[in-house]
Amino acid sequence: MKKIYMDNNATTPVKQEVLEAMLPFFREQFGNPSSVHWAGRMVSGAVEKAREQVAELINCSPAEIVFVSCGSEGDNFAIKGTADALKEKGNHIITTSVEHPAVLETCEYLEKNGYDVTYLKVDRDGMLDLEELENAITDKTILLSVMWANNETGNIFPIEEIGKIAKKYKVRFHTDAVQAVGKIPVDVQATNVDLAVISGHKIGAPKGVGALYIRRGTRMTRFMHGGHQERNRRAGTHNVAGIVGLGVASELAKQNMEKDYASVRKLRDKLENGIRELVPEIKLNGHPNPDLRLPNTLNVSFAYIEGESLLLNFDMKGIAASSGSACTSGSLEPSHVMGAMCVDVVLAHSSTRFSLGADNTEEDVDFILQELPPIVQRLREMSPLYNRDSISCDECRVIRRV
Amino acid sequence: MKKIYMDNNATTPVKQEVLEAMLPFFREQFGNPSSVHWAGRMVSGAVEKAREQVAELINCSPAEIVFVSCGSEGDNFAIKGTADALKEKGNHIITTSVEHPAVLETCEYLEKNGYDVTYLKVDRDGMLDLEELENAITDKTILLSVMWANNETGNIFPIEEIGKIAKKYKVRFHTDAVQAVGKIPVDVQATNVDLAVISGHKIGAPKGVGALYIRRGTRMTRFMHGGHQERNRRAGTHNVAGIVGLGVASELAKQNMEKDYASVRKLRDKLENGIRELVPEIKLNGHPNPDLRLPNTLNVSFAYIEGESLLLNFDMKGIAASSGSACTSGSLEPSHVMGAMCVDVVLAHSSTRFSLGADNTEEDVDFILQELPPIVQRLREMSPLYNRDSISCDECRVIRRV
Amino acid sequence: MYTDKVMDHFSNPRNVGEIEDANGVGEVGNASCGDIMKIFLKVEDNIIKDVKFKTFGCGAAIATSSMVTEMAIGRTIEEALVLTNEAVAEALDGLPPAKMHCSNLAADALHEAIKNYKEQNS
Amino acid sequence: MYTDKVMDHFSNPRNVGEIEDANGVGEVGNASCGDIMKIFLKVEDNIIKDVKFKTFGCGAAIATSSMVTEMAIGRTIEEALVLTNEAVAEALDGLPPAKMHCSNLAADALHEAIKNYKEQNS
Ligand SMILES: Cc1ncc(COP(=O)(O)O)c(C=O)c1O
Ligand SMILES: Cc1ncc(COP(=O)(O)O)c(C=O)c1O
Repeated sequence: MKKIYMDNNATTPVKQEVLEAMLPFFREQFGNPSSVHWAGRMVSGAVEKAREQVAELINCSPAEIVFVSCGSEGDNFAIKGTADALKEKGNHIITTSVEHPAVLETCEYLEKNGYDVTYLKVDRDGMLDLEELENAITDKTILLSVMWANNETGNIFPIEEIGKIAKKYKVRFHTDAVQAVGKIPVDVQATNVDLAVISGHKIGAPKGVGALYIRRGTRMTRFMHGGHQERNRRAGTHNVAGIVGLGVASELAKQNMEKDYASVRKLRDKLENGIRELVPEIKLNGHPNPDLRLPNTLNVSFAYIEGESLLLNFDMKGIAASSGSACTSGSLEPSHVMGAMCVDVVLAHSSTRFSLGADNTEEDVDFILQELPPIVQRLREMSPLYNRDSISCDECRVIRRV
Repeated sequence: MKKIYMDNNATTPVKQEVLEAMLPFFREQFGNPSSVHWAGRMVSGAVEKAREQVAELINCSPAEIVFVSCGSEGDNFAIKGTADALKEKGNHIITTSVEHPAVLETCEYLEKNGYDVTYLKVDRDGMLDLEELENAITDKTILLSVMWANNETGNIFPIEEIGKIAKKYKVRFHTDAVQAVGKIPVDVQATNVDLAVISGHKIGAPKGVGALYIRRGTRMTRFMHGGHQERNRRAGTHNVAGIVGLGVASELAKQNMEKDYASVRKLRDKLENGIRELVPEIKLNGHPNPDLRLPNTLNVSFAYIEGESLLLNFDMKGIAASSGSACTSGSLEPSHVMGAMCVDVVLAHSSTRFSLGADNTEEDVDFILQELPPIVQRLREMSPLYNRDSISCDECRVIRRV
Repeated sequence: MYTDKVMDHFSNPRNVGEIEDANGVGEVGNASCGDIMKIFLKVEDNIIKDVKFKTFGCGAAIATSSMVTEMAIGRTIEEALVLTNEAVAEALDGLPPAKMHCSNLAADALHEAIKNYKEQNS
Repeated sequence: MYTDKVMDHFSNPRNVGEIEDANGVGEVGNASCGDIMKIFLKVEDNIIKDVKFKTFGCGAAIATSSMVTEMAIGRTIEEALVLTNEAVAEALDGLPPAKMHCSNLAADALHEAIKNYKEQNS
């Protein structure tokens, strides 16, 4: 069976060049870069080269890059490290209601420990009100944490403008750039960002490695206490192979982004328009202007049907996508991002994300457009909500509440 | 040039079988195990299999294993996770003065945040006084953290007896088992351990993966906040390849430990006896009884010379070892372990650790025993402390203080 | 994640649809949880002659709905009333732990439909 | 970590040893930091005719000691006094940042030895 992978926002395969660059560091060059002997010296240069490659991708200095184990660690470090370092200064953090759980749950944890957190609302398109953001800043505000792009909808936030506000009020600015990096230009200097997180496995590097950009001079409490690695900023023996992989993937991302994502964008638009034409009663989740979304992301709800069963049907055809359904999130609630956008709960359960990558082809999109309509139709016919005396979905919800 | 690697306590090469098991998970089976589609399903079984393999090695149930990114993360999680979860119960932690920085610096951080920490002293052989340990327990004590074996000296602590004390006083017991696992039997049930840390790269798995054993029912605050991975205990996309590697390395460790470490032990003893015979004015660091040290570890100080210059000379001969010298620790002080054992500061600077592995041979030991004495002699002759009118090292120290 | 039996019932669900002249209809479920199951019964002489279902929900919800219809057909009302959600899950060779609570409601829907039948016919 | 020049001076240090009839001896360093450098001078007519050193310390300590002896030989006292630790490091094509503070003391030892010479001969 043909396999079509359209879940690149969840994870990506390691690129061939990346894997090849990594391989020597498992066995022949296995040393600990902190060691003074040949085995250590053989690899410390490789770690520093990777640091340059990552720095290059987001336009910072290599010394401002700290390698971590994943995007989640980067977010934990950025937020907890700031909260602790600036606790004498204030206890207020501003973030958005559509952040990744790595940000949201970290903030919720801090709330239990004496910090106040403002979760900025988004509108029905998933966008922020910058005036509201500015108004939320108080003299206790120590951190503003706004993701560069949303993983579910692909919405791109106006980081440059938020950076200006942060600068104006001298509030530290963290951005979870995990989904943006490699897909759209990310320049931490131009945007006045103080902290930014990258995750390797979203850009063709392996799982288990990421990076945190920490602007020079930014006071941080360590998150990972222990050894003196990473200039005393992050303990733990370097994941050399992973770091080398992240470096090469960063270099490739920089080289290929423009070309790759122009074609990814075309395919995404084709899929988006095709679904609109072929399937009635759908809802696009995220900003209607495709320029304000990542070029690879399409999130759409299919009224009356539930996301997991849709995904399983896709899966039977070899198509991999993801869903905001509760059943796939590991929790009992559907996607908090859909909730924040006031998407009807039933539509939230059917929200389906197609996140494309450079490996996808025109044929992939054609195949999906051929398979999707009958699957949707079959599931709708099985649904007690469909054709229910022409009740609209909003009314459904009321009925079901009874 | 022949290369002899005797720094296995720092890191080890990935075993061939381990690398082979990992490889498919970089590209063909690259999915995110949390995904419902084929790409996710292909790998979630592999993660669970690895969990069983690790559980098998330390004799616990697979559900009690949480995968983390390194040994340091395991220690941070165990200690901070306990401190926060049990903060209503007490604020006192007992540990030892010879722990790895991942434990010590985490404790020091907690001290700044309202916790009291007792750092148990060790004697000149690097051993604990269990009566002192027992006496240190108060009704505020929430955690006892004692490493299973010390990374510098190889000293093995009486974990079973400490477990009994912990049980008697109902105090939670964490052990940093990073150096013990794979070298000596580690059974978390027999020893009444509640939390235990493993690091992959010390046992032939790659860098960037580790595991924390959390006894069923042990209340912990998360360290890595975010997604629902690892049954809500640790966020971050699974490092599938690393986890698979840790699983296979654990299985190999279980199979081969007895055989491998019997021969490693013979080589270590040969090296130890050879150095004693061939080099005057040395000091063994750690317990004189080799049964009370890890079978692979030898730590010895060479009077009058500094560790880094010794290592560099070794390195010129292809021999990789490590040192407790300040120059190699990244800090300005020599090894805190040597300090805790009251080793003279000059001797501490020359403390040299040979940590052997299953790849070492009799010829390796012979070569070191041939090269070592002239190197030591040459450096001593260059040292202003050597032959200083037969001043003993203790007096040297006084003179130098002037 | 799912057993072969679950996937079989999910991909080829039995007895999907409505019964025009049903004499018992039951619906259970909850929109936030993402599962709604509706069961239609045709009862004759205390025996379930026909069952059909419509389900909005995940793979487990659809498979358990399908399975419960197969298990109910031909049974007496009393026999059907002792069918439990667990028995349905078991007949499918088990469900993932996370699904046992939120998506395993098909027997409840059947019981609701029987209750409705009894109300109508008492 | 170290430049080729550092490794050259470390593995083949110049002017190791003591001068029996030295007329200036200086020692600097600190045991906890792990570096002690001792410089022996033979000064004649205000010119450094011979220098030797003994050093307990890391690679940088030994290489800078060796280098400073090479740089001092043949110089006048005044010329030698303007030699800085930084100049020594530079002559070795640089040292790792961590070593600049703790192990780069060879010029200091030289100055100590000159001071001792001046004291003896004033
Ligand atoms: C005893 C001990 N604990 C913890 C660690 C930390 O492990 P990692 O480097 O995987 O973070 C090490 C090794 O460096 C160790 O020897
Ligand atoms: C926006 C965003 N932030 C953070 C993360 C966490 O990254 P990781 O899985 O590497 O911890 C992800 C991906 O899961 C993400 O999409």
